[in-house]
Amino acid sequence: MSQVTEYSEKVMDHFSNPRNVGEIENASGVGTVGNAKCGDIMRMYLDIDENQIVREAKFKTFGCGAAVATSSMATELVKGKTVEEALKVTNKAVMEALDGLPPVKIHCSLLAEQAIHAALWDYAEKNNIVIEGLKPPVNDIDETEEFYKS
Amino acid sequence: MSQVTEYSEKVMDHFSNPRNVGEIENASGVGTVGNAKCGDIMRMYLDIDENQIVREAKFKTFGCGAAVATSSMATELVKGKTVEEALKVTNKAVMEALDGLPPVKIHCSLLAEQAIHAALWDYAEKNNIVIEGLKPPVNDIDETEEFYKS
Amino acid sequence: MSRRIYMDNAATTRVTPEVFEAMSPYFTELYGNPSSSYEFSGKIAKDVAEARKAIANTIGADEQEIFFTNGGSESDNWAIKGVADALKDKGNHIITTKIEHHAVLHTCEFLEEHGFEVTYLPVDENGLVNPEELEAAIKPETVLISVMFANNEIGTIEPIAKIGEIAHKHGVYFHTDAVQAFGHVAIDVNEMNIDLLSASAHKLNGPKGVGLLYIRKGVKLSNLIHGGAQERGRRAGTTNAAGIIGFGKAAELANAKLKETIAYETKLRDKLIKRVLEEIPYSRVNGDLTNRLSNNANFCFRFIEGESLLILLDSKGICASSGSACTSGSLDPSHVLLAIGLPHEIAHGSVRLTISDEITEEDIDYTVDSLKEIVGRLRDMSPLYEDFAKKELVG
Amino acid sequence: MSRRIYMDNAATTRVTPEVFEAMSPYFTELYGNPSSSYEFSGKIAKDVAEARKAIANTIGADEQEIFFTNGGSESDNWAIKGVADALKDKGNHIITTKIEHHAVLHTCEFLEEHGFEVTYLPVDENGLVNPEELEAAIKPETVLISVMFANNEIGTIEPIAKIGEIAHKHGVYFHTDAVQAFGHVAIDVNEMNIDLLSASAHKLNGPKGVGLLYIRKGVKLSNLIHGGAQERGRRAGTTNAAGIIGFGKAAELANAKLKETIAYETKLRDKLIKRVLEEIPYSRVNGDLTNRLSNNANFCFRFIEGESLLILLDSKGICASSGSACTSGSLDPSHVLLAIGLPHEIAHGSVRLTISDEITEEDIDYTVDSLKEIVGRLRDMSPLYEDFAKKELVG
Ligand SMILES: Cc1ncc(COP(=O)(O)O)c(C=O)c1O
Ligand SMILES: Cc1ncc(COP(=O)(O)O)c(C=O)c1O
Repeated sequence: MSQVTEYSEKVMDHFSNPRNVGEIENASGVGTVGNAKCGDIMRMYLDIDENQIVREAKFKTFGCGAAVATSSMATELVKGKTVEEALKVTNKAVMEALDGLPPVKIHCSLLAEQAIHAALWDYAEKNNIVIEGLKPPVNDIDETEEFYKS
Repeated sequence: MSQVTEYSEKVMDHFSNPRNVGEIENASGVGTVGNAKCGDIMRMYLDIDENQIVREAKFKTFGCGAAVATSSMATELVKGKTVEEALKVTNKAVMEALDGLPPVKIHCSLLAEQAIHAALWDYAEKNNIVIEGLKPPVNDIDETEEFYKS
Repeated sequence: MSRRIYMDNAATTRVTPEVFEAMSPYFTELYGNPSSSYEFSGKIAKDVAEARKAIANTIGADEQEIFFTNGGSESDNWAIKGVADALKDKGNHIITTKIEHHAVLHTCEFLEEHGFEVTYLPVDENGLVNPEELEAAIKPETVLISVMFANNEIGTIEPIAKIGEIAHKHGVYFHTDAVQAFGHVAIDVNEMNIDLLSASAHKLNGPKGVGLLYIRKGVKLSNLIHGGAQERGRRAGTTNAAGIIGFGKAAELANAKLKETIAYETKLRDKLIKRVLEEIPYSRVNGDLTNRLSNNANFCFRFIEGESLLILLDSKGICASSGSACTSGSLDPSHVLLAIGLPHEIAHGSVRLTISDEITEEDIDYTVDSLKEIVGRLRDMSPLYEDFAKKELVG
Repeated sequence: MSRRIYMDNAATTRVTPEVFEAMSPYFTELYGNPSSSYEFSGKIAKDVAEARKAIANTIGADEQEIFFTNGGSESDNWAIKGVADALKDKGNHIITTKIEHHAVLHTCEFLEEHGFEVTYLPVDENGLVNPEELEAAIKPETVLISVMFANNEIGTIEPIAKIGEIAHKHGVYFHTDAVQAFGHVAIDVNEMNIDLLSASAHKLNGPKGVGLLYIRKGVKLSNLIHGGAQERGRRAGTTNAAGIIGFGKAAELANAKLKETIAYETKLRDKLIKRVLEEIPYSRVNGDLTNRLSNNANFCFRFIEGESLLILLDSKGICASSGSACTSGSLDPSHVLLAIGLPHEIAHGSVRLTISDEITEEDIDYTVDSLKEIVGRLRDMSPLYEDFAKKELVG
């Protein structure tokens, strides 16, 4: 079955015109999740103000169409939310906002959820606060160089 | 593979317009060979004159296209021949005269040879002569009636 | 040849212009591989999915239960070998019938060489399997019952729903070779308790080289063609989109006009049978007259042999067959005719006429008239008829 | 989409209008079964025989050694399972390689579950099998060596003649999956000591759903599809005349212009490879640069992932693939790229561009320009590239 056909229009839109691509300098929190070996890495930057409201969210993603689209949607969903609300942006919420994902791509939405959590964890660490229910992220990013000689 | 395609034009001609179909009343010799169970029966009638020359040959055949064609050709080949010459009309001669037969149909030419022999045997028996090299025919014709109620 | 009357629709059928039109864009334009990820292939994948759904609908199946193959033979091989392999720890016994197509029989014989035991059920004089005998043949080791939906030579339709019921009562998988029935008879895989069903597009005005195996959800069977992940990982090979689209169109069309076709063909078939039996002496019709495919007439003409009959019919533009086309080149008479009790010598004189809704009443009349003439001519040439006539005269 | 540049010819090809024209009468007009005995079918049987002969000629085979199948997957399954079954009393060991198509690999795995032992030879960094290693792997129990003629992902052409020589020296049957090579590379089954060869029509502008297995005279193998007596009793199923005629035409055309096509494609392919390596940093080409299909270019672009690259190429009208199309839907990177030693994370960034003689130099330029833009855009989005760039700045 063709993967493109199985992507919803929303997914295609968020992949082709991803919102919030980029970095935030001196971000309140940055989280990177995933593993190049598995084909997906997401990095999320959050700018959180003194009222614990997410003012700005940006991302960079190495991965398939769904990985890019879920990253894009996740940044959209957390923007303007409080930290506690952002924590509740689950993979299900991301998937629903994208009108669903093909079964083989569901892990991408989980990655998006984890990226939010990882960025929030970084924010909490930096500011020495505890966010109820937030666990430390696992990081095993890994890449190899030797194969590019050009 | 289509059998029709594999039949030479000569075979098709001798099947569609068989020569010498019919019976000879009070024939000098009549021979019937083959077996309905195997799908072929040939009967050959010979009219042999006092100089042992085959003046007339007729046949009746139950069988496939090749069976009819070889019967037809066999009657043509023996006509005008002496008994001794007729005995030498082999299945190979019949096949060659027909420009060959498909491999699965070679047994039909053997049957034609046997039909000539059987008719000659009958002639020899009736006239109390011995034809050098001629063996008695095997006859196992058999047919069933019960299946036709119409 | 000026006129052609094609009466060999059980061997294969004409791709109708409608079907050809539906499939032809998939050769030169929509040629992509539907498994690919670009949009161009997405359209093809969608069209294949629609064809699958349309086909599933015609037999009450779910589209996820339809697996495309290369044709009826592959489907039969897959169903039987697939179950045999998948359930080899459960048992090694298979039940089938003596009148199956060679695609079933030779597959069973292959399995017999590999440690399986196969029961070949007899049939009655009309070609019908006895469900009670079938039930009695089931053993604890039985893993599969394979009974054809309708016979390709004599047109007899088997008591499929009854057989399915028995199979399921005993927890045995039920496969039916529906190659002749699919698109020609109403089929409901659920009502009939069918677990596996084989069909072939070219028997219903679809293209050759595409068929299907219906596999009921949950039924275990091993793959036959291993490789790529096509057909949800169960049948490898680049998707034949053109073939599948053609099959889908053919199935849809056949299904839409099913009742109408059956009524029309039955009328012609019955006329054909009636005229032959009335006007040609020493003829008989083979197969069940009630439980019968609407397109099938199968006759024996005493004292004459089938092939010569066929060639002369051909010279009149009538395409017919004697036994199954696959066995032409073989000199043995049809195993089906022998199984219904015909002796060899009579089985040799059989001819099968399988009509379609493109056949007219005029064609039927022309065919009967031709048959009469040809049978007469061949009998005049037949030593068997000569002997019979002489006996009659004497007696 | 205004423009379409189809660069996925290793997945499947367009049926050219010439081929379509040759095959199309066999759907609605010459639809008969070539096994039937009427004249109408005789013409079809003759045409099929001619196609068989034309195809046999292209590889130096006898027409009686060509057996039509449904495609490459079936041919691979048949060759391997057929020999395994036929020679099971001689031995149970098969030698193949790690970079075969899944139609070979999954068939071998199936046999491993049934008591066979399979050696999967490694390949070097260019995808080449080492003939000495192959020879060393032969045991008294070895019944078959199966090595692909050319790889479908990276285009590497294996040393087939050398392998055939070794196989025959040791009295072992040699099968080659030539699905990518047939019609694209000069093949001589006698010079190369090939006993069994698989090919598929849709890889050389023929239709999908038809392929062949070349079986050298005298080679023993069991049937895979049992049933009717088609293909001289070795492969059952109503003859797909349209498909075979299309295959015949395609093979004839491909063979007639083989040298010309190879020269043309090689020029374009080399330009494509040269421009990419020169103009897109951190890119590499996979596969052997000398022993290589003229239509194949396979790249890895560091820091980016294959699927997103494909979708963006698609949005520019360029059809390409990443790894084998059959495995899309699978998240594992290509087993071929792993076998030539690429780590997972790099294998994920691969793209395969397979051209044809319908591709122009302008298409190549447009493709490279598009790749440059897309790779740049995806790298700007890539956290891996961000890290790398920062390191570079610091370092
Ligand atoms: C090398 C190779 N072998 C086998 C196959 C399978 O061929 P098909 O899809 O025609 O069954 C393919 C293509 O898909 C291939 O590239
Ligand atoms: C009852 C039956 N089963 C199986 C087959 C085989 O189908 P195919 O020739 O499409 O493989 C046929 C027709 O040839 C048939 O009539």
